[in-house]
Amino acid sequence: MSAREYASMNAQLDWTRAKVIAAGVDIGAVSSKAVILLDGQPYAVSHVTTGTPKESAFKAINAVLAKTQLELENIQYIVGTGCGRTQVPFARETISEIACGAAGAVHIWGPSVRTVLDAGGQSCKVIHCTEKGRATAFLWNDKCAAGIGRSMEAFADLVKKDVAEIGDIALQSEQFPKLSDFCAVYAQSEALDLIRSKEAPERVIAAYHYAMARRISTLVARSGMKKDFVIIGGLAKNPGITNWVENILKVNRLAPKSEWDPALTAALGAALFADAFYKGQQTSVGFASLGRRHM
Amino acid sequence: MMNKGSDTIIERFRSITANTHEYARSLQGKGQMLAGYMCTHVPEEILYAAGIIPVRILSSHVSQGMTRSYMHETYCSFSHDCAYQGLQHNYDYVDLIVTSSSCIHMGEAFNVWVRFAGFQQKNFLIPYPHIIETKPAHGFMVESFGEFKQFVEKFAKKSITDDDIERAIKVYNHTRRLLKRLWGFLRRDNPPITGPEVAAVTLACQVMDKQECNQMLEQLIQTLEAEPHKAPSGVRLMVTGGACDDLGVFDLIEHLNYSASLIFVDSCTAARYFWFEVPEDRPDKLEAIAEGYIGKIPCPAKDNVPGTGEKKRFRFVQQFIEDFKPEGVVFLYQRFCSPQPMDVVALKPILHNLGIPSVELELDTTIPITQFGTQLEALIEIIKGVHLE
Amino acid sequence: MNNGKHLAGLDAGHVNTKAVIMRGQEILGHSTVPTGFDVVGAAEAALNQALDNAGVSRGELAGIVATGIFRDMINVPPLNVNSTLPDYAADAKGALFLNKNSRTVIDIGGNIHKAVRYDQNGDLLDVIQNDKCADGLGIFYTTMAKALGVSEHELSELALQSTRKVSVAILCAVSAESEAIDLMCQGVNIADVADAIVRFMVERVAAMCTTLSLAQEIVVTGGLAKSKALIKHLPGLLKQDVSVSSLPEYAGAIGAVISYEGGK
Amino acid sequence: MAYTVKTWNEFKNYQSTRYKDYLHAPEGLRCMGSTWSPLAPLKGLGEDILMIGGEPHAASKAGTFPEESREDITAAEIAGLGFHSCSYLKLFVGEVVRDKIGITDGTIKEGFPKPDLIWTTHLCSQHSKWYQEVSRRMGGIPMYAIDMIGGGNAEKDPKIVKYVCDQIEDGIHWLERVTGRDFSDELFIKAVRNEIKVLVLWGNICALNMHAPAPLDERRLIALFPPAVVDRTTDESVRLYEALLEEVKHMVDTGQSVAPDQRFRIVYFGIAHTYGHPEMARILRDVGAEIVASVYTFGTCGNFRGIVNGKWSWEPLDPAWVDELDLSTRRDAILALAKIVLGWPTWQGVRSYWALEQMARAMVAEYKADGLLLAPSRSCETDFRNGYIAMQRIFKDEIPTVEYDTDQVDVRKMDLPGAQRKTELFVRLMEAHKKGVQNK
Repeated sequence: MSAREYASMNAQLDWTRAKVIAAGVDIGAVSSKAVILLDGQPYAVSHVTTGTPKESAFKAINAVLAKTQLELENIQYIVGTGCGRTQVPFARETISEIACGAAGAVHIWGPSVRTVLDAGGQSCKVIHCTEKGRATAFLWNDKCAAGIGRSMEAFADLVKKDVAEIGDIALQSEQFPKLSDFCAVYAQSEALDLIRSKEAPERVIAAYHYAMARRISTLVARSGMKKDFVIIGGLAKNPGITNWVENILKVNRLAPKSEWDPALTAALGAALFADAFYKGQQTSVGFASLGRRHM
Repeated sequence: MMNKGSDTIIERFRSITANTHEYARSLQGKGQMLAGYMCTHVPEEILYAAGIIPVRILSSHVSQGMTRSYMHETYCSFSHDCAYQGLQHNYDYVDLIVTSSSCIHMGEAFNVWVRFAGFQQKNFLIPYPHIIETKPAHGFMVESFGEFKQFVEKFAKKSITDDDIERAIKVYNHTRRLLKRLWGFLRRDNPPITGPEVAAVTLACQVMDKQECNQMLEQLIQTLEAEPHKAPSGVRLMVTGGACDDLGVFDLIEHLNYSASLIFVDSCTAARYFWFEVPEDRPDKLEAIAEGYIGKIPCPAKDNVPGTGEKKRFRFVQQFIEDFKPEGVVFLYQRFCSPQPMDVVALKPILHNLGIPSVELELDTTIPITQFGTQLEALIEIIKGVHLE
Repeated sequence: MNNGKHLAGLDAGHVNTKAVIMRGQEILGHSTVPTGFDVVGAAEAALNQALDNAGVSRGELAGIVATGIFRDMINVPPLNVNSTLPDYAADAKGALFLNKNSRTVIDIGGNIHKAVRYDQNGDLLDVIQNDKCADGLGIFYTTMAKALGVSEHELSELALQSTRKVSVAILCAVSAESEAIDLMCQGVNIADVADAIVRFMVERVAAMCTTLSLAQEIVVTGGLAKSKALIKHLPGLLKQDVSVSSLPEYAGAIGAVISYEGGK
Repeated sequence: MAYTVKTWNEFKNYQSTRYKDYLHAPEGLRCMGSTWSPLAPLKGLGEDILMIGGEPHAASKAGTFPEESREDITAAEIAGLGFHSCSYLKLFVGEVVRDKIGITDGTIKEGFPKPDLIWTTHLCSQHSKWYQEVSRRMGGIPMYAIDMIGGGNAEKDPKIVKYVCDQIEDGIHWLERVTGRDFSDELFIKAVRNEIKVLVLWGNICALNMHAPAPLDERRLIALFPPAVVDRTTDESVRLYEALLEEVKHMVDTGQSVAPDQRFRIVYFGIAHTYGHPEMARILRDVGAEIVASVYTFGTCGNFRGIVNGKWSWEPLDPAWVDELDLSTRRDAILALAKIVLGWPTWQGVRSYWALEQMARAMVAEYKADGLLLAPSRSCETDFRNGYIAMQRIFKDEIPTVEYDTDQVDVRKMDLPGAQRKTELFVRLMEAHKKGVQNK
């Protein structure tokens, strides 16, 4: 999964004209993202590497602010999500990455989405949702299937390849040995052992990707696959993983949208919630039913 | 809300669970013999009748690797942690260690104590049926408990009379009734006590002298009857699964970003510990105890009705759902536990039909607060139907 | 032993390939190269760098001995390896060379760790290797340093500054990583997280070691021996003193040299 | 010159035939369950009993169809079974989920034939839950599980024997109720004698491996014990093992072996896996190291003296004793059956670590072992994992000992790289030990 950092903005929009300026910040285990909406329209995004969550929250929001003339206080409502969401000092509310992932995915791909695979750096979740983007059920990876995203980076280092290209290399081989698809450590250990049996590098890389894809696919199938299917999170950018997941599950995901980095989906969802929260607050309806505990 | 009479009693219970060694030693100071036990299928009444206080062996939740060279890594963290307590000699003060044959993992922990922690000469394994819903099982239990009784008599150098046992039965039944009443509070919409508090009290009872425990429980229940109700409760969550003596999990449920209430815990460290009674005033005491223990909510490792293969525990779970009205269910079980997942897979369709969403949390030595928190909050968001516009 | 001759030892490991150049008892040069897929290329590179570092030309080399998990793979031209020996044998010989009084070596490598007990000649008496779930500790260490945004050295330094004991699940690198990240997300001090990471690793190593009867003196080798924070915990867990050899990651390569022509 | 066992094919066919019958027989009573159970009671129901056993079927499926088995296990996990549950169980449930079954003759049948009843045992925490799940998925097959308690020396503990006898007796009434058939004591008693006979014969065959060279190796033992596991109640199974015993005796008399090069004699604790991983068997064979005794092949369906005045003995029982057994009444037969089944070595270590340790100690001594190989199976809760790590601790200083992870049928959990490394270590340790002993 790519840890490359970037930020961008939509020059067509002018924030000084916006009624509602809302933002979502997603502090993931490997990377942190921020999305700013102007009256619900995507305005600016950022994608940075996570250090400690608090730093990363500022890193992400500052990166996106730097692209615009916005100041933090110009943003009327910020929602935090992701595993570090409680560490976002400037977030008014937090919403789980499950709800945000579903909301973001439906916003990007439309109401036909029913199953969202969020393949992140530390955990994989499968989310089921309605046409309105409401999460109805989810499955979190079991403990032995944790860390697949990050393991891709470690593996890339081991075989001295760039993590951004490794997924393409994985697709160069049709035939390859089967590795343990139970856990990243086993697979890694067996992959290193393949080197001893003089396997070609691209076959070993393919084998590792296939094993991880199979592990992920088992989770998706276990949760029950309903179409349409989309993949979000950092691993959504690894063709080695996504192709094999589609292949194993015998389903085609909705193609990624050129305008949206799938890794930003949960941040977008958080921003959409921020927008809704702000409006709800103005009209004093909507989310009272949430029964939040403010301590 | 602060300084209510109940809070001080609850604090006392909590401090006992937090300092079990200190508490147990204080009993020993009063000349009490102590028996550590590792499974709720140990007929405590027999020990108690001999004047021995049964103290449940609990884990410490401090991660450690040293047990990996005594027990295979595919045994659950609870069994590893309990084994570690022995290897660390944290329980050297107990006079003996007892368990009943049940879950394989805890059996391994017991073996580590016996072989490597100095309990070779002071231990007893009670052969206990693994399918308890049969007539032969009853007969076997009576004989097995009889042998256990003889062992205890020899060990304590004291003969156990029927009256001793009857007294013990009554004391223990009383504890069970009081605990049932305490959990009963959680059926209300805004109970005077929280789920985590009830769970803490229940855990304390498992290491306490039941007489003292009963007095405290009576006080607690009286004050609670008299007390104003606590703040309106949030989403009602029920926990079902395996051994969990880490109260942090239950506290977590009530310290989420949303207000949620823990309203029931079906596990051998909570409801399954006390949700039964031993028939009183029977001529044959051991038969009475056997009958009582057969009436327990079965441990998933022992749950198989011959002839149908039915899981009796499911009847209880469904009854609890009816009585305590959870809006969501949390499957909480030890990673590597083998029987629990076999029940989860069969329970899920039942919950689905009842329209109750659920989440699975795998327990390890330590609690990943953020990950568990996220899953619990996501569950609540699903129950609440959180969505845009 | 092999008095005047220039000899090279190659230790081709899962993660790194190490080379040393020696003459007699004297270590003239050494070098480490990531192994990757091109095991032979890595060995070549390591050897040449070590030669440069020693100021010795390839032609002056009287012989090369190979060890490590990939030893057989590098036993090919152009390396003209004279002989190979198993990694645990090389660890024993190397550890004994680095510490004459040592009788046990604990080697903590990139993918596997092991403990070897040997006699005064460095001959094998008993050995144990890690369990499956404890694979990849060294790789894990690197990964976690990256995750915390620090160097491996800094990770160790951080851990030494820890003031509060927090824990991560002990089973394997996957769980430990997942829970370390969880601690970060809870806002736990990064030094305490680093300490938890290191404690997880050393506990796994120590647990394995206690299965063996460890004979004094005990030497720790392998790349992770350089982590002060990790070594700090070892004596307490083993209830025995341990020392870290000089050039710990080269013990295997040195052992290879020592065993040249049967160590005559 | 390696000897080739003559009766080999008959053994293979025996297993295939049983499975083919279960799959294809137009009539008959289909019974499912662990064949690690007393089987004779089923035979009291008539002469048309078709059986499919859990463990042996799962094991042979994995041997015959490795790739399919991988899919079965995954299918079970997708269906929601635990990632750490028994892999025999998962493979079996996976076949039910996928509704197709593959057997040892190399054929796969679409549609897993429903059993009429499930007759099984409960030993480890998931043993009978296996069939609870199968029953649930097949729409509620009636099932009866016998609690085997476990514990060393169980067959000599009157209360355990009585408990098991009572359960079998109740079970027989249940069988009559659920099938509506009358139970024939005559057929039952005949089956009991056969069952006991086969178990004793197998024990005698294994015990011949005490000789040097050991006539059989682990691979052949694995190939030769299925009939005893699959259905040991038939006259044919008795005939097979009587013939085999004679053949192996002859091998011993003539000093022959299926693997004559036996520089190192290994005692093995764990479920067989080397046959599934020839690369490891090779490491051993190349240096003339052979497994000559293993609790799995010996003790799963074989009986021995067991604990005699406090010490375990792997000496076999006298086959003639079986013929003299008084089985005149149903209760006599139940009693004899309960005792023999409770005496199975592979059950002794379940909930009694000391029995496991004693068995290992006795096996090392009686089979003059050079090394002890411990291979816990990651998903097994009985004698193939329990206590192994502790055993390594205890035995390491006494005899070259290594331990590595395997799994009975889940290749994803088998630690192949580690196992290969450790097998190499094992060989070096045994060599070093031999040298040390010679030097002394």
